[in-house]
Amino acid sequence: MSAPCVTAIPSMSLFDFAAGREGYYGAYGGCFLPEILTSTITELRDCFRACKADPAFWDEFVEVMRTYSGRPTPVTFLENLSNQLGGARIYVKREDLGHTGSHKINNVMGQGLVCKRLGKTRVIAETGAGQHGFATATMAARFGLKCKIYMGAVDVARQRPNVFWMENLGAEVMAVQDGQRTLKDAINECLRDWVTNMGDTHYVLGTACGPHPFPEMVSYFQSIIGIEARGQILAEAGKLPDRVYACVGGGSNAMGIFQGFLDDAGVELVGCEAGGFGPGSGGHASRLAYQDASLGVAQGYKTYFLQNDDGNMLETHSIAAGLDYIGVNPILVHLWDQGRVRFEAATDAEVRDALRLVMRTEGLIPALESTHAFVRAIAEAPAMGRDEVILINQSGRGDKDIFTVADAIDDQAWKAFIRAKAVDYGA
Amino acid sequence: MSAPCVTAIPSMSLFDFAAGREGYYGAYGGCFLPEILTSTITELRDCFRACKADPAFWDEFVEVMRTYSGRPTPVTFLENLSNQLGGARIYVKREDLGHTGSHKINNVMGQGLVCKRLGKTRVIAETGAGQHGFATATMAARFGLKCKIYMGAVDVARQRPNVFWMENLGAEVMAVQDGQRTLKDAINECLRDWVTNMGDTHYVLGTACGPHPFPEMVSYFQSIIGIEARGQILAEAGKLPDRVYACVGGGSNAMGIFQGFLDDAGVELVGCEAGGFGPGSGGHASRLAYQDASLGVAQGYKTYFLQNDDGNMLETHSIAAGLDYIGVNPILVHLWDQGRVRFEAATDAEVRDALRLVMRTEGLIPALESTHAFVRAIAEAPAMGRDEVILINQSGRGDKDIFTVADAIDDQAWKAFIRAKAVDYGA
Amino acid sequence: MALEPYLRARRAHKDLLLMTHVVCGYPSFEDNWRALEVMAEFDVDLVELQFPFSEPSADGPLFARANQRAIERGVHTRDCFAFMARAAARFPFKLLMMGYYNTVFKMGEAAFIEQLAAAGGTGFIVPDLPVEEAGELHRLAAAADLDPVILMTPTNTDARLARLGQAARGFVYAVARKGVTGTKTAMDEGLVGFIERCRRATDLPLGIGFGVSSRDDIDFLRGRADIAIIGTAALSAWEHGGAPAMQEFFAELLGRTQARGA
Amino acid sequence: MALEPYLRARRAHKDLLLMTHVVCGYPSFEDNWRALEVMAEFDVDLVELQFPFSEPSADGPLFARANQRAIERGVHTRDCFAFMARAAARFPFKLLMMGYYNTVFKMGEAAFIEQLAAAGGTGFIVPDLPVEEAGELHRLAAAADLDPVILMTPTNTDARLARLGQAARGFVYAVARKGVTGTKTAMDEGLVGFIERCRRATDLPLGIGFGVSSRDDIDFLRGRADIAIIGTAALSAWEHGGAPAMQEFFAELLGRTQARGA
Ligand SMILES: Cc1ncc(COP(=O)(O)O)c(C=O)c1O
Ligand SMILES: Cc1ncc(COP(=O)(O)O)c(C=O)c1O
Repeated sequence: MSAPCVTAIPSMSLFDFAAGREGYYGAYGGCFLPEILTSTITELRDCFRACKADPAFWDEFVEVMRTYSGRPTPVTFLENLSNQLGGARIYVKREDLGHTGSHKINNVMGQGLVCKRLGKTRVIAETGAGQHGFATATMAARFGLKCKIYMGAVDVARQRPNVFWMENLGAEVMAVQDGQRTLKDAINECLRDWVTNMGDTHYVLGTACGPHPFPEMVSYFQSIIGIEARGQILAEAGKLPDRVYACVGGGSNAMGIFQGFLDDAGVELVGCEAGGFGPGSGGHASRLAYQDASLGVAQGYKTYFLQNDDGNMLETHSIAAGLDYIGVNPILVHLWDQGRVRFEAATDAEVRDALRLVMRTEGLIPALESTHAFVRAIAEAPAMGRDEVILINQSGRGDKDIFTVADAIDDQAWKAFIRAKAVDYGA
Repeated sequence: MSAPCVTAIPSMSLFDFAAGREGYYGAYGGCFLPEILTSTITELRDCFRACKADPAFWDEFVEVMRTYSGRPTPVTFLENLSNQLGGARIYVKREDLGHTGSHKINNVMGQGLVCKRLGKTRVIAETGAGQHGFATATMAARFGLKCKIYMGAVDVARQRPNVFWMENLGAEVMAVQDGQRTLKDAINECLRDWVTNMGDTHYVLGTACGPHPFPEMVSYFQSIIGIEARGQILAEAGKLPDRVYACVGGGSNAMGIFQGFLDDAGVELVGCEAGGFGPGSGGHASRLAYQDASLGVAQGYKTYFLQNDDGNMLETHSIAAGLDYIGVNPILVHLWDQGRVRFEAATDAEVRDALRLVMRTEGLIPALESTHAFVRAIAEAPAMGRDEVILINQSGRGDKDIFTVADAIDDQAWKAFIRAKAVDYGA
Repeated sequence: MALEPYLRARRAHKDLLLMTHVVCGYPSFEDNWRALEVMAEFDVDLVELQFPFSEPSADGPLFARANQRAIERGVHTRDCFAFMARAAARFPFKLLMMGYYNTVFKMGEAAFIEQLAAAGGTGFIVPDLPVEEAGELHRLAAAADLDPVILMTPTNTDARLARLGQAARGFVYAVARKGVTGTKTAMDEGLVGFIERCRRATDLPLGIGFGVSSRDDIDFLRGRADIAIIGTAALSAWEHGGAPAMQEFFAELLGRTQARGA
Repeated sequence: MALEPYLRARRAHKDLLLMTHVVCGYPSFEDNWRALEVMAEFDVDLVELQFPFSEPSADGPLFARANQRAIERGVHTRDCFAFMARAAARFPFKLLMMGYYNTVFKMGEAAFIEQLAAAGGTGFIVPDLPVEEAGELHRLAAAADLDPVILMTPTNTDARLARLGQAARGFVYAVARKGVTGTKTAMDEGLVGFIERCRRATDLPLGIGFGVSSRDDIDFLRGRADIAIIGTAALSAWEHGGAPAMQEFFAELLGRTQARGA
């Protein structure tokens, strides 16, 4: 039995905006950009509207994802882990198996198609973990676009393998030295590039954040995850999941899988944020699960930000470079307000333990980002019944995290290997 | 349109052995093992026979591959590359998208199922590039088996990332210090382990080499590639391919894809070996395309080996750790004898160039092994007609090769990064 | 006096007004004060006091780093208002708050307007607040006699410029080119055309900013615009050599080499 | 004299024969020669001369490395035959070629038999050549009066042992345990049972190898087997201290401590 074909996306009343409230989800979202970008963002919004209204566009997108990226990705039953925990039956949606190794490819290929409709020849993107940059560089190579990736200098250092491949794919990678030198600063640099080069350049924002229409557009492309997953879990588990877990950095993979189940009232949706060192300013990147964030407007949209009383952003921290972001998808905040999505945090230490468990029990290596979702599922599964079903979104694979994981578990053989390599390299 | 379901394997007259010639393909193959393994290999042969005769077994295998590894893998049309070369239309079978990143997972999950039927609780495997060891460690974690991986010390050094993940998946990795300290020596160590522990241990041989029934069994599991690919290329290209290219280390991915087209007389099958520094003893691993190999019997089977006049094996070399092997699948030698498979070699330098081209033109990062197949396809495509179709088997992804590729292209930023990391690590 | 009449009055006996820029607390409030003294010396008409923000995505590298350093040095919004109040009491030019919307949003629009008025500011420039989102803030500003300065840009359609013109008060800040602050702008026919489009969209005085940095630029703008807006170039001079370098810069810019000895 | 009658003749006045092992050219042919002298001194009955092979997968680490070093030192098949010829002419014990099938295959089975006979060998042990594949080689050997020594192992079924027994000539090499050469074997009831199974499958003299290394082992085998096969333990002694260490080893093994001073 082969996985179901994706042929249509569900009607999503979230995106039926009231007059004058386009791009708003409850009190969140909007579009706060310098005036110079008004025509560019309008052009993008109109183009995306047209794409969305055109059924052939979605079909083209699905076809690209099928032939280039191997969609549909499967849903895997974790029998060993389920038995070991003794509670709910745990299933995993395998975005790690997509081309370039994460769900980021869905968004990027979709925006690539939009970019072609816009007639633009150059793309820029911010990246944190490097997955989005890697995916964008890949898309640009495939679609014949020029490509420049902005990446915080801190992230360049901790995600070097991704930088290496981006460059080899023909992208220029710019290490951003301003601010905290992480994801948010890379976004600022992208906005700076965009206001200069909007004539030929599309900004491929990597997560469901930023000014309208990005939260909607990124969610739209990522919804392919949830649409597939709903059919698959029905087929594999024989019922809808009781809970769906996804990690939340900007919120794109979570929006992606949640959209498959938004209209199923019985399905609890759980967003898992970066708990880092635990609650308290500067030691995590949890906007909703902890109490350290407040409403603000930055980087083009209104949402909860980790900021101080002056509205200046706090330091963030996570073991996972891709979760280490100050803001969060406004749609998720709205759904959280409404009690539709529950938010939890997973600490670095919990992530380390869960990663080890999942590797040894099931032969999966989730990305550190995705492992946050595993942490919460593993914590909650034992108290659930054997007849209950959990679905985890494994947003990416952990290969890219080798340096971080080796550091985290203090792997001596790895360190010795790196020291020896350094000697080869003239250290 | 979704990729076709796999429900049956074609009848393969290759495996209808004449009486007294079981395990032979023409003059090649057989089973040359120490007497102590006779009962073990007989038990394995009988168990595999029973599996092969049981249609439910293949279905179970396909189901495992679907839900755990994301099969079917897609076929991707390389429009940019085809246009740039101006000849045949080039398609790629995407084994890089399987779980753990190469076709090795097909064989390993299949042998895992056989191992369970045998009632054994421990697996051992040799590995060169580390892909097979990585896949075996993954399978062992998933199937709850103890696992020990033998890997030549030279390969441990050049494929450290894979070693790291194998260990984290719970496998013990043993660096083999004997011989040339590469793949062949790891095979010897596996045989040594096996003759000691055959009671509870299955030897998961990683390629379609070694004593009967391994060449047949590995080919059987890998045939899923060719079966899928035949249906897919018919659907995508509207015709059978004119030529199919696959790299040949031991020969498993080549056998895998070739089996889909063996009965299609019009499809030319091209095996691409490691040309290394070019012809001449010790500088390559090309058994058939160059003239440096001769018939011999070692590591349990009869085939062409890179050996000297005394029957001692030569040094081999390839930029790709997974191609760097002295022997070659006996079935392919037989098909080469019969003129059914053409053999070519790709040099290290050609591989570097082709990798760069494919990355930049299509956003694909083939493993260095797989890139050998791209080299030959790229060389031959321009002289073919626009109406002709090429199918390349991309047996794996290149992420694992980051150190090798960085070395090969002398990437200064990567080297600086490694030097800085080494300082962090107390160098 | 409100901004527009003030500017018109100055413009009556000066062919090109001057607006300059200070990032509050960078390098320090003492440096800012000394810079304002220099600006007063050169008869500057209007100064933007930038309230530092951690995500200054509309600023170029020089201002971005200035924002960041100021925050690192512990500059808070209340310090900026206090500085504005001291400056308003001491200097003849008018002062505008310049900053990002989150600074306003976080303190609350009403509180912002109240404190800005109390500090003696005459208006504000918030480049990331589009007019669609500015309704309430503009109402509160009008009630407090504060002017929201609106930016017009070369990428805007005429219809959009008209819309911006309707919302603008005090003067219009015309952005001379695409991009962020701090790079060179070509003073050419394109700019002339853009100025004409802006004039058709508003009767307010017109300031030209982004990349105005040399005496040639000033000469080009004279007769075409009402206000030359000098940002990065002045800060760059200050970073290069403090008050003397800034004096030299303004003297050169305005063709008053004698001012140096003054 | 062919192997079987030779062994039976020796066995008539010796309760346990001894077969030992040398890896040709390791550490050197000179060392090999000196080792053979020591073996002769201790009245060894039979010596396996191992022809080095690059993939010695049935050998344990010590022999594997010895094979490898010999090849690295440039030892060729022809050198091994030449050494065998010299040894056959000089020493009283019989010599067997021991090696992997590829050595035989590569030179051709007929050439191999011819050269082995010419070098004065009496037979060969090729552990990776199963009886199913050995038909032609065994025929050629029989014609040349050379004996193929067959291995029996504890994992073989009785039916398989019977089949092996039919092919065996000279004597049968019974492998005392699973595993490769060089690790300790438990001399216990299991081994006794295995020896009995071998006896039922063949009337040939029975040698026991793999892990025979101590005087206790020898004592255990006396009366149960015909030949004790000493491999790794002797090489290990040589590596430890050359000829004197090997002498000490054999003296200890055979309970002839007096031999030392000889
Ligand atoms: C594998 C993976 N998962 C999750 C994320 C977080 O992003 P989002 O919340 O948009 O899914 C990232 C970001 O880089 C990622 O690489
Ligand atoms: C990606 C990849 N391709 C090809 C090979 C070569 O093996 P085979 O010829 O058995 O397919 C390897 C071996 O490790 C590999 O990792």
